[in-house]
Amino acid sequence: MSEHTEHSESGIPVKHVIGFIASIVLTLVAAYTTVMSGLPVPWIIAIIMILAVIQAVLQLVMFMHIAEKNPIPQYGNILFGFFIAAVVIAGSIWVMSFGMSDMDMDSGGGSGGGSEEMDHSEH
Amino acid sequence: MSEHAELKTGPLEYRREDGPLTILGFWIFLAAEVVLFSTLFATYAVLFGRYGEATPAHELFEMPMALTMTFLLLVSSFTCGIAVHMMRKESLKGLVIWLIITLALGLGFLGFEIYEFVHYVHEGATIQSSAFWSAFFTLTGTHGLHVTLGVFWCTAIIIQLIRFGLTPVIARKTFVIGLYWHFLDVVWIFIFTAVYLIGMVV
Amino acid sequence: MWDFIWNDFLVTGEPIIYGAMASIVLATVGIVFVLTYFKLWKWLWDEYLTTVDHKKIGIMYIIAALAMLFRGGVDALMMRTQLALPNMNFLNSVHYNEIFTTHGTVMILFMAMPFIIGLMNVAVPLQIGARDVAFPFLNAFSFWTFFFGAMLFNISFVIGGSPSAGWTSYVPMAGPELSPEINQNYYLLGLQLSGIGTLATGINFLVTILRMRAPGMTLMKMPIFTWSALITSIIIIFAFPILTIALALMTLDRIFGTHFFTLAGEGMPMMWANLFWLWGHPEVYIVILPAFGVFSEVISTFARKQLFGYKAMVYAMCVIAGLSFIVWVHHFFTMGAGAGVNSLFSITTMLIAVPTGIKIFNWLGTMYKGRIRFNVPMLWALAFIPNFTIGGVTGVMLGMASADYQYHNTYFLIAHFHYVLIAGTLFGMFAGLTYWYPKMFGHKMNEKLGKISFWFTVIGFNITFLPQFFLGLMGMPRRTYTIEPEWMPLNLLSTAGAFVLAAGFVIFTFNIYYSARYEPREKTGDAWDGRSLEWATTTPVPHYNFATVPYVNSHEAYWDMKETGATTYDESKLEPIHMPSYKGLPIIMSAIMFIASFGLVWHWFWLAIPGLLGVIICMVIRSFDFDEGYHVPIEEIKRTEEQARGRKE
Amino acid sequence: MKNLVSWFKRLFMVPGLFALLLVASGCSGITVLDPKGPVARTQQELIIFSITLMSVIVIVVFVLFFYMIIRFRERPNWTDKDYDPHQHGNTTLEIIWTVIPFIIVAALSVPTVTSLYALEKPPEETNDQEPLVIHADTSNWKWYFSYPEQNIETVNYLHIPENRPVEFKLASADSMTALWIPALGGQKYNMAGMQNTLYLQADEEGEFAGRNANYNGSGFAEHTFTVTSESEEEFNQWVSDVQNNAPEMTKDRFDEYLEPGLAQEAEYSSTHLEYVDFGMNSGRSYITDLYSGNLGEQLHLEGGEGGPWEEE
Repeated sequence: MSEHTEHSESGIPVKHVIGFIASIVLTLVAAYTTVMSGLPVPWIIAIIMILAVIQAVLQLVMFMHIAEKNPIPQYGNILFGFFIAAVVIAGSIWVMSFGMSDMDMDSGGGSGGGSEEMDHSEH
Repeated sequence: MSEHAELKTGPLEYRREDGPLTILGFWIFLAAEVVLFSTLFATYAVLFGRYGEATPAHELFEMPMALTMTFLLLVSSFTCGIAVHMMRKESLKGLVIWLIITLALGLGFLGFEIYEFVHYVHEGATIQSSAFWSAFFTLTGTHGLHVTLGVFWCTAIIIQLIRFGLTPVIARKTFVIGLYWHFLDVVWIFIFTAVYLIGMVV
Repeated sequence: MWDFIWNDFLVTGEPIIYGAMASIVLATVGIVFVLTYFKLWKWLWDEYLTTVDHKKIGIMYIIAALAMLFRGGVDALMMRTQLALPNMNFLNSVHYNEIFTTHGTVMILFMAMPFIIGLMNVAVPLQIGARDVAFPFLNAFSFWTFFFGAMLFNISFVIGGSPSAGWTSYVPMAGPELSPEINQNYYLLGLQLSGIGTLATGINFLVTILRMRAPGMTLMKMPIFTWSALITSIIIIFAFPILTIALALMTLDRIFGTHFFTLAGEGMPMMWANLFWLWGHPEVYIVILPAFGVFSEVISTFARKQLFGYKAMVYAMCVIAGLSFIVWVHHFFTMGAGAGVNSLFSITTMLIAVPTGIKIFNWLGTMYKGRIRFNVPMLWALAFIPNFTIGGVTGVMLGMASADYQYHNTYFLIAHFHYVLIAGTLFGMFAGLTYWYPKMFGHKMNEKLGKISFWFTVIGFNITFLPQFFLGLMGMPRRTYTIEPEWMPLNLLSTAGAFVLAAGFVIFTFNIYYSARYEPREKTGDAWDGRSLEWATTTPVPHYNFATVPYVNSHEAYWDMKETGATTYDESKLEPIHMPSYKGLPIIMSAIMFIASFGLVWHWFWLAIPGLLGVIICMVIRSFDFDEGYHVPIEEIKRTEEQARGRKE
Repeated sequence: MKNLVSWFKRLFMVPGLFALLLVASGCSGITVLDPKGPVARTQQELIIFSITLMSVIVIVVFVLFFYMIIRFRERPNWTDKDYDPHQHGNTTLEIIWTVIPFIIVAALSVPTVTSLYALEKPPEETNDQEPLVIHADTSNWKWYFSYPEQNIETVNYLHIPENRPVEFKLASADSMTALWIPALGGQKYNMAGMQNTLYLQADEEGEFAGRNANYNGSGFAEHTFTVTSESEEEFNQWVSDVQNNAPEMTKDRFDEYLEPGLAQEAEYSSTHLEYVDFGMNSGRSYITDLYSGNLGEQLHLEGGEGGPWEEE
C-alpha cells in the first residue's frame, strides 16, 4: 500500500511506463503475427490469444493494482471470473459445434440456397 | 467499523471505512463484467462466419483502423494510470489534467468506432444483416457503450474534483473510475485479438 | 385510439381476465382507501418505501414473495383443474400456455428468489454482527428493481397479453418470427429489470460477508446460513451476467431486428438454450443453497446440538457451487450434441449427488444423540430430508443421459424438480420464515395452526407430485393442456393433492394474521434457544442491530455467550453508531426504469428514451449526493437498550 | 409427541402404499417400462438398474431418518445419557459417506456412457440389415415423414417394418420439436437448419403413439402421430400402394402445409425433400421467406377436441 512513495519525484512512475511500452510491443507483435508471419491459422490464433492474455495480466497488475491489499488481495473473484469466462466460451463452442456439417460448404447460402434447390426439382 | 474515522496514512481512497468496501465491491462488479463480456464473446465465436448474404468480415476489417483504436485506448489506459498516481501524490492539478487527457483519448476512440460502424453500414453490413454481424455489432457496441458511460462518468468526477477538491470520497470515486477504464482496455485487447485479428485471418 | 386500447392494449374476451381486472382495480382502490382513511401514506413512505434498513427490506421481499406465491399457486391450481380429467374445457390451449409460463417464471424468479434474498436480508447482517449491509442504498435499489420487474411481468396478464413460450422461452418459438406479439417482451424486460437488482444483491452480500463480520469471526467461524448466503452470492455474481446478455440478445432480436436466434439471417436458436441454461443451472443452486443453510441452522437448533461436520458442510457447498457451472448441458441432452458431450455432462451431473449426499448424512448426524423438539420450523426441516432425497435420487436418474431421452420433457421431470424445489426451497423458506419470525415481528407464529398447515402442505405435496413420476413414465409430456384417458386416474389424484397443498398455504397465510393478533409477544429475543449471533440481539431488533459487537470464538457465537453469560451490550464500549439515511431515490429510479421498460415492451421509443434519460439523471443526482448519514448518539443507544433489556428481566 | 411420530409414519405410508399399488398393477400400463424395441429396452434396463440402486439409498436414508427422529426425540422420561451436544463430527463416518456415493456414481456412469455410445448407432442385434431411412420433419403443428428411398411421404402417421432399424433424420421448419415414441425409445430434438439422427426399432407388430415432446406453442397437444409397425411384406405392400395411388407432394401443396395449423393424415407419392431440406442450412429460412409475418397464428384448442381431423 505504500508503493506510492517508492517512485521518483518526476511524476511518471516507472511501473506504468514499463507496462505501457510492453503493451504497445505486444499489440504490434500480435498484429505482425496476424498479417505478416504466414504461419498456419491455428498457430496464429494460439499465439495471438496467448499474447492477449499476457497483455491483460499486465494491465491488471501494472495499472489496476490487482495485488494491492484491501486489506486482503482482491484477485480471487477476478480469477474465478476468468474461470467462468473460460467455461462459458470454451463450453459454448464445444457444445454448439455439432450438426453443422454443412455449414462450411454452405455458409454463403442462407435463404438463397433453398430457392436454388427448388429450381432443380422443377425440371 | 463503527466510525468514519479517517486513517491518516495509506492511499487517500482507502482511508475511510467505505473506501475499501466500495473498491472491493467494484472489483467484484468487474468480475461480473468479465462473465458478461465472455458471454458476448461466446456468442460471437459460435456465430462466427454466419454471414448469410452480407459481406464477410475479412473484406471489411482493416488493420490500420483497428490498430489506431487499440493505441488510443492503450494510451488512455496509461494516462489514466498516471492520473491515479497523481492522486496518490495528492496533486489535484496533475490528476485533473491527466484525467482530461484520458477523456480526450476516450472520445477519440469513440469517434473512430462511430466512423467504423458508419463505414460498415455503408458497405451493407448492419446489425440486422446476419447472425455474425449482429454478434459483431453487439460485442463491440457493448464495449463502446461502456466507454461512453465511462466518458460521462469521468466528466462528472472531474466536475466534482474541481468543485469540491480531493476529498477521500472523491478520491475513492476517482480510483473506481480508473479501475473501470483499465478494465475496458483489457476487454478491448480481447476484442482486438479475437474479433479483428482473427477476423482478418480466418 | 380507443380501438387500439380495447383491442391490443388491454386483454379482452376472457371472463377470467375480466375477473382479474376487476379484482386488481378493487384491490388497488381498497389499498388506496385504507391508506388514505387511516392516514398511512406518510408512514408508508417514511418507514418502508424509502427505507435502507436491511430488516425492513427483508420483510418487504418476503411479503412480495408470498404475494407471488399466491399468484403462482393460483396458476398451478388452474392448470391442475384443466388436467384433472380428459376433455376438460376450463382453459383453452393458448390460455393454458400463458398460465404455465407465468407459473414457472413467477415461482422461480419472483417467488423463490425474493424469498431467499429476503431471508438473507433479515438474517445475514444479524448473524455476522454487522450494522447493516455494505451498501444499504444499493440494497434498497435491488429490492425496488426486483419489485418493479415483477410488476412489469405481472401486468402482462391484463395489458398486452401474457408471455406463453414457457419459462425457458425457447426460440425460435419465442422469437420475433413465430411470436410477433409483444407479450414475450414482458418476459424479457421484467426479468432483465429484476435481474439487475439480483446482481446488485449478490455483490452487496459478498462484500458484506467478506468485510463486515464481527471481530474474531473468521470465515470458518461463520454461521452456516451465512456461508450459504456467501456461496449463493458468488453464484449470483457469476451466473446473472449470462442471463443479462441472453435476455438482451433476445430483446435485440425481437425489438431491433437482429439475428442471434432467428431462423432467417443464419441465427442459431440452440445458442439461446445454451446461454439460458448456463445461467439456469446455477440459478437452481442459487435457490437451493440458502435453503440448505436454513435447514442446517434449524436442525442444529432444534436437535440442541452442534451441526455435525461443519467443515464438510461448507466444503460440500463450495463443491456444489463449482459443479453448478459445469452441468448445464443436462437440460438439453436430447439436442444431439453427441455421446462425448453427453457423457461428460452426465458424469458431472451425477457427481453433484456426492456433496449433496454428504449434507443429507450430516443432517442425520446432527440429530444423532440430540434432543429433538418438534416445533414448526423443525417439522419443515424434517419433512425436507426424505422428500428431498426422492427429488435428489430422481435427479441422478435424470442425469443419466441415455435414460434421460425417455424422461426428458415429461411429467417425470416435472415431478423431480417439484420434489427438489418445493421440498428443498419452499420448505426451507417456510422453515426459515417461521424460525426467524419472532426476530422479525416480535412474536412467534402460532404452533397449532403452523402444524396444521405443515401437514396439509406435506401430504398434499406428495399426493400431487408422486403420481407425476409415473405419469411421465406413461408418456405424458409436460406443457400439454389436455390429457389422454389412460392418464386420468393419476391426474385426478394429482389435482386433488394440489388443492390440499393449496389449503396448506392458505392456512399458513391465515396464521400470519392470526399470530399477529393473538400470539403472545416475544420478549427474550431468543425465542428458540438459538445458537448463532442473531439471537443475541433484543427483540424487536434496534435499527442499529448491535450496541456493541462481541468477540466471536466459534460458529455458535451466542451459544458460547450463553455459557459465559456475556451479552452484546457493554456500556463501557458504547460509541456513537453511524447509520445511513433513508432515501427516496431507489424507488423513484426503479419506477422510472419500469416506465422505460414498459415503453420498450410496446416499442414506444418516445417513452423508452426519456425513461432512460431519467435513469441517467437519477444516477447523476446520486453521484452528487454527499449525504453521509447520521450518528446515533450514545444517550439514545443507552435509552433503547435499557428499555429492551429492562423489559427482559 | 407420540401422536406426532405416528402422524409422521402415517404420512409416509400414503405414498408408499400408493407406489406399491402401482408396481403391483404391473408395468404394462407404464409405456417406458414396457419396451417394444431394442432401444427402449436398453433405456428400460438402465432405468430399472438406477431405480434399484437409488432405492437402496432412499431406504438407507429413510431408515436412518426415522431412527433419529424416534430415538432422539424429546420425551417425558427423557434422560441425559443419550445426549451429546458437543459432538461436532466424525471423520471416518464422513469419509465413508463421501466414498460410497462416489462408487455409486461410478457404477451408474459406466452403463450410461456405454449406452450413450451404443445409441448413436443402429441396434447391435440387427446390424446385418440396412436401416430404413426416414426424414422426420415438423412445422407448426404437423409431422412429415419422407421415405427418400421409396420416394413417398406421409403426414402425421408412420409405417415401419418390424425387426429392422429405422434411421430417423430429424429437422424442423420452424419451432424446436422432439420426436418421441415412448414404446420404441427416447426422444431427440428436431431443429431448423441442422440434422439429428435417431435410431429406433420395433420388435413386434402393433400401433404405438408418437408425438412431439418439446413444447412448441398453442397446437402442441395435438402435435402427435401414430406409428404402425408391420411385417416386411405388409410394409412393402403399403409402400407400393402409396406409390401407385397417392397424389404427388407438389411444392404448392407442401407450402400450404407449412402454414401454421393442424392437418389430417395423408400420404403422397413424392417427397418435399426435392424442394427443401430443413436439415440443411439452406432450408432454415424457407418458412419465414414464405410466411413472413404470418407465423404467429395461435390455435385456440379446447377440451382436448378440435383434434387434427376437425380443423380443416
